[in-house]
Amino acid sequence: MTPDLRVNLGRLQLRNPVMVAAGTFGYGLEYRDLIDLAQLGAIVTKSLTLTPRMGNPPPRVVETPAGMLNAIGLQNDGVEAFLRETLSRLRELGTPVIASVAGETLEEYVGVAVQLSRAEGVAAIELNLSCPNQARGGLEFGTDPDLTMQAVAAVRRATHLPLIAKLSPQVSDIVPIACAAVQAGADILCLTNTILGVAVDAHTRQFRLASKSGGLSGPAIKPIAQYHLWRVRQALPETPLIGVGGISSADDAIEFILLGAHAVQIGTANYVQPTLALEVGQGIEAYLRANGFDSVDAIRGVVY
Amino acid sequence: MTPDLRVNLGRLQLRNPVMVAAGTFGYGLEYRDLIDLAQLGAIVTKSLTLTPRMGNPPPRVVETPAGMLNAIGLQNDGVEAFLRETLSRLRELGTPVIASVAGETLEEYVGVAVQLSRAEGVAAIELNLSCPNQARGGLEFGTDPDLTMQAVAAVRRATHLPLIAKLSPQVSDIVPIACAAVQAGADILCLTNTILGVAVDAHTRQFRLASKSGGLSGPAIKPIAQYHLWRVRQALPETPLIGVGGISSADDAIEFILLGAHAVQIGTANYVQPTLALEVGQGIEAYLRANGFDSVDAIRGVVY
Amino acid sequence: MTRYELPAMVVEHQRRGANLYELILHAPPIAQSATPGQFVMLRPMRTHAPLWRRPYSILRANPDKGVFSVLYSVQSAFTELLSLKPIGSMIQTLGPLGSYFQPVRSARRHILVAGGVGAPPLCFFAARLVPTLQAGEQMVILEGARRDDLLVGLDEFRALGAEIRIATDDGSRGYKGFVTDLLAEALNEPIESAVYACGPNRMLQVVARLCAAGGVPCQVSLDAPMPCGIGVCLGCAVKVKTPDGGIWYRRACVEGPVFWAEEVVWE
Amino acid sequence: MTRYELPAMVVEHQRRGANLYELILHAPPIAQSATPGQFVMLRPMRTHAPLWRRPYSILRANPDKGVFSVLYSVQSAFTELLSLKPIGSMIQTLGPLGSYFQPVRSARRHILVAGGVGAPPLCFFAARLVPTLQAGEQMVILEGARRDDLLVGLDEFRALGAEIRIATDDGSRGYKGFVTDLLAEALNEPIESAVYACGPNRMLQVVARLCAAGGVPCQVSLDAPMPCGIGVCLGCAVKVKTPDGGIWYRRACVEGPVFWAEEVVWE
Ligand SMILES: Cc1cc2nc3c(=O)[nH]c(=O)nc-3n(C[C@H](O)[C@H](O)[C@H](O)COP(=O)(O)OP(=O)(O)OC[C@H]3O[C@@H](n4cnc5c(N)ncnc54)[C@H](O)[C@@H]3O)c2cc1C
Ligand SMILES: Cc1cc2nc3c(=O)[nH]c(=O)nc-3n(C[C@H](O)[C@H](O)[C@H](O)COP(=O)(O)OP(=O)(O)OC[C@H]3O[C@@H](n4cnc5c(N)ncnc54)[C@H](O)[C@@H]3O)c2cc1C
Ligand SMILES: Cc1cc2nc3c(=O)[nH]c(=O)nc-3n(C[C@H](O)[C@H](O)[C@H](O)COP(=O)(O)O)c2cc1C
Ligand SMILES: Cc1cc2nc3c(=O)[nH]c(=O)nc-3n(C[C@H](O)[C@H](O)[C@H](O)COP(=O)(O)O)c2cc1C
Ligand code: FES
Ligand code: FES
Repeated sequence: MTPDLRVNLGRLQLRNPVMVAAGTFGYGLEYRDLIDLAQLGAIVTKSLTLTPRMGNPPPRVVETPAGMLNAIGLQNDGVEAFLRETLSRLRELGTPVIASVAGETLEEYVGVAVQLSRAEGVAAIELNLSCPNQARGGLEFGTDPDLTMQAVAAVRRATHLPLIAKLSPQVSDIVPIACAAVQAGADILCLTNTILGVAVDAHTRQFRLASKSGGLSGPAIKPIAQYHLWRVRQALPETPLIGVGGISSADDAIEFILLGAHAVQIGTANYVQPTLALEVGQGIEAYLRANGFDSVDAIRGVVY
Repeated sequence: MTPDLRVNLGRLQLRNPVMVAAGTFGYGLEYRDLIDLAQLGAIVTKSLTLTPRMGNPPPRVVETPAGMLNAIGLQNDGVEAFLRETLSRLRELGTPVIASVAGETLEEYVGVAVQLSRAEGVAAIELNLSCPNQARGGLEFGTDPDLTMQAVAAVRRATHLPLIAKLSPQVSDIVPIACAAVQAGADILCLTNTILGVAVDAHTRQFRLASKSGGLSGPAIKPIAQYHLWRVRQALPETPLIGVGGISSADDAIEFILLGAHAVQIGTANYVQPTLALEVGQGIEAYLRANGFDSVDAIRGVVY
Repeated sequence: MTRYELPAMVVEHQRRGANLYELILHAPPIAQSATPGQFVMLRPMRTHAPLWRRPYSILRANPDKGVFSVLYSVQSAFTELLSLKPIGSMIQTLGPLGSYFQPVRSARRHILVAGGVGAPPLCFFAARLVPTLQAGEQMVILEGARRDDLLVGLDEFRALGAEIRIATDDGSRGYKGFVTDLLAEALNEPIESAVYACGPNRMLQVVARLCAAGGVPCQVSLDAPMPCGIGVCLGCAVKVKTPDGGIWYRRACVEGPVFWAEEVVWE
Repeated sequence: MTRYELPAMVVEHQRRGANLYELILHAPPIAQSATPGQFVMLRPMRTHAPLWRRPYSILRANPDKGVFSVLYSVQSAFTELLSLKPIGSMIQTLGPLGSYFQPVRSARRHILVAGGVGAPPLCFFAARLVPTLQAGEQMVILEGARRDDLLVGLDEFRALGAEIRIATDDGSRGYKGFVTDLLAEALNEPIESAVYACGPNRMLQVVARLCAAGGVPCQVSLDAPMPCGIGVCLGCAVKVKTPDGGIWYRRACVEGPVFWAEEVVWE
């Protein structure tokens, strides 16, 4: 018997639980020659802003122990160019496209979301709440329950699409933030984004990133992302969750599912192994089969 | 010219900036046959509680990518046994002994601090603010400015010794917490302690720690600890800082100093290389010499 | 008890079976002071991941040549790295560490129970025990593994002329079933015995129960995660009964890895 | 442009100098399509730290035998691991990647400027360029390093019969000073030149300035951190002037590593 890999995250239904994370897979098309994109559960685009953004000066990335810091600065061609040039080609793949939305003001979030909602072929919107809020001195939306509530509510009013709120791990207690997002109308929570960090070069006596600080991702943060996911799962047992942070093997993904994730996203590890997302899907299937489970649902949340 | 390795953290003066971190060096004596303890800048004891604590059930530790989770549960023989059996032997080394204080209530913190202050040979008290506060449902003292203020103020009234507040990295913004600690009378800040995480065994479908969650330490967290230290340094340029988190080489330690640390502590890496703390001291000296600096002070905070 | 932290040179590195390697290290102070049941902490390279050193039981030691060896199976990143170390390269080594097996001199029969990769310390113990056996004193090896090709140390035991009884989960060699079944049978034989065991903790728990039921003195070498190996991290805690009837944690790396089975609180 | 992701077998792995190794890999599709200046991303083992694969320029490629090689110096954990890979083992490989050196056919003299470990792509370029040189067309190699024993690829250049001018920082071989001094001198000679350079970015910046001053066409291969190597992470950004006179970031792994020097905004 072939285990059932399909997962339902409310209105968002996927053929398997393995997606690629925002900002780590380009617009998706870049990988076309290396893997069969049609086998992915979903593709999350890099975060889109209202107008094109040039991004930060280099160096933008630095390797750290079992991780990396990035300060790409949301370089992207803007939502209009995405809709005009990329979306239709992505749509041909038949793989659900989740559009990640970034903004520094509520208006920007809403502006991007409105345009995406009018287009054909966007399966869901993922709200990147790790963006600095201009009006609040750069405080990340996702580190404050009120800001989270405002951002999610504003986008909720602007779109009929399934709405994913992607939370920041940079918090003492993620539960109030998660509750605020759900109360404001998020259908799904995605946890988590990167954690702020710096790296210094002892020899040149300079920061290793031109922007000084950046977001930490990769295997190093897996225990932290899993901790937050587990806690949200306890507090909000009904909300579909997407786990992301440090996944680099099928076992890593299975751990997130055991802790309560409906689906997972692979980020940094795509760089190291472009075919990983497919292998993770196959690995989950093999795991279910070997352990006599008939579906992903059967193992979700059994570790609590 | 031999560079001057001495550092002054207000009233706490050390012959060099390299200490060993609380809970990672036993009571210090355990390493006696492997390294010359007299060459350390200071020894921080494992955290002491008012009464003996048995600690958590095993498994208490698990390796994670470039890090580890621990849930030792503050196993220790209590402050009285420490004063009776260990302190005098430690004192003979001539190395400053910093006593780490843990507690789940204000009274416990104060109780331990009072006993330590009466003893001969304690160079400073380090307040472990990552302890769960019983009265506030287990919220860590160090994740809330008010609780931090209360704990530091209470211990401040109870001791004349230099007081180090060891902060938690489990926060969105560490600056208000750091300010609260200093306002309440901390002489020195130590950043940071471990970050909460979990690890799951996909094959047994269980948490890898008996206590489920634990504290993440090791190279994986270095970018995070350095980020917090850097931010506190900007906000509180006058306060002596101790950097800790993921140091496993002289370069790592130098990075913390460049970001503004007066001294550093080595934790997890002691396990892997018991002689590391001495090598880091030698490495700092070699670095100063090679780059023409005459003291540790000369490079402190030059990256900002 | 003296411990040494030193770089040891790889003098031999041989494949000893499917996925199984013997590593011979030159480290005279360790080779000279090692006692069966003790272990070393190895660090093949300065890597951040794997982060910890890992403990390996000493398989044999030759004090004259100043060498000792360990037997390991390649399982994951750490042992993969270890297997790449060429002859002549150095491995940072700390040891000998921990407690050791103590021959029970009152016993007429010494039963060594080995499960899978638990065999090495018992090989070393057997090698040191055999020359000291008195007339009428015997040694028996009970060894179990999942499959035939996962049996470890048989050559070593055989070289001592020991009696060996084998169990495999799939019956591919010897008795089909658990090695603890062989132990139950052996303990039924009317001869005063002592048991020394190393293997998965689940196996040791059964060994302990059988010995307790039969009033047979029993020592077990326990597996525990070991970040430091020298008693400072308290990560390797084992729950034990204290002499005063209480319960406390002991360190598998200092008070262990070899414990009297009756001390251990199995859960 | 086709890229291949495959496990490549180590067919040869030789020490080529102090700390310097040549690794020959069997990967026919890569060997057949590689162009000088292009690189591969290598992953010797599945480790979490080092996390990223690393880029290595192709030193030479033999399409008939289906092999290509890279030359690397052991610097830190990654290259240490790489150096342990035995003949017969596999290395996960992605390539060929990036842009390549384009011979400037109008030039009478091709000046290849190599700094330290920047030499390999220029060796490959030289090897492909020499057979295509017309009468009256020359090639000169300018190579610099800190010390004599850090000069890379001299054997390769010599085997082509190329003219080689050497600079070392400490004067242990050739001119004492920077390779860019040699370039300044060469550009003073009255012959229409084109420059192709690879080395530390600081050196390339000087090369670019000298060429701009002399109106000499110049291609540089830039160094940048490369998490992915295939254009998705935007980590390897290089600031460039766009055709419409604006400023934007280009990816060193796709639009580079070889750029026209005049395009690059040096800062
Ligand atoms: C005192 C002592 C003596 C030892 N002596 C020896 C010896 O002589 N020879 C020897 O080979 N080993 C010995 N070990 C074990 C050894 O220390 C390592 O744990 C072993 O070599 C595995 O190393 P690894 O890093 O390659 O694999 P690890 O990464 O540690 O993992 C080993 C395997 O088990 C899996 N795994 C890890 N944790 C769990 C878990 N909780 N549940 C299920 N699966 C898990 C992993 O996925 C992997 O496949 C000893 C251990 C102790 C405590
Ligand atoms: C397109 C391209 C082609 C390349 N081709 C080659 C090649 O053919 N041969 C080759 O050997 N290398 C090549 N490299 C470099 C290579 O990718 C690795 O960076 C190099 O091998 C070092 O690897 P490592 O991981 O061992 O050292 P790393 O850990 O990456 O560090 C290298 C050394 O530099 C130090 N270091 C790291 N960052 C800094 C910094 N910011 N400032 C000062 N010091 C620093 C480290 O401490 C270490 O000593 C190429 C790079 C690029 C982008
Ligand atoms: C280079 C890079 C760029 C990223 N860009 C985005 C982004 O645009 N929007 C977003 O929501 N997350 C972004 N992320 C975060 C990832 O989607 C993911 O949440 C995070 O990296 C943790 O997962 P990982 O450890 O698997 O990489 C980025 C991460 C990296 C490494
Ligand atoms: C096993 C273990 C036990 C620890 N016990 C204590 C403790 O008792 N008190 C305390 O303040 N910090 C304790 N810590 C935290 C360390 O002192 C240090 O702050 C942290 O591990 C980060 O540094 P590192 O990455 O160098 O280990 C412990 C850490 C570990 C790994
Ligand atoms: S392994 Fe650290 S105390 Fe035993
Ligand atoms: S290395 Fe990722 S885009 Fe170039």
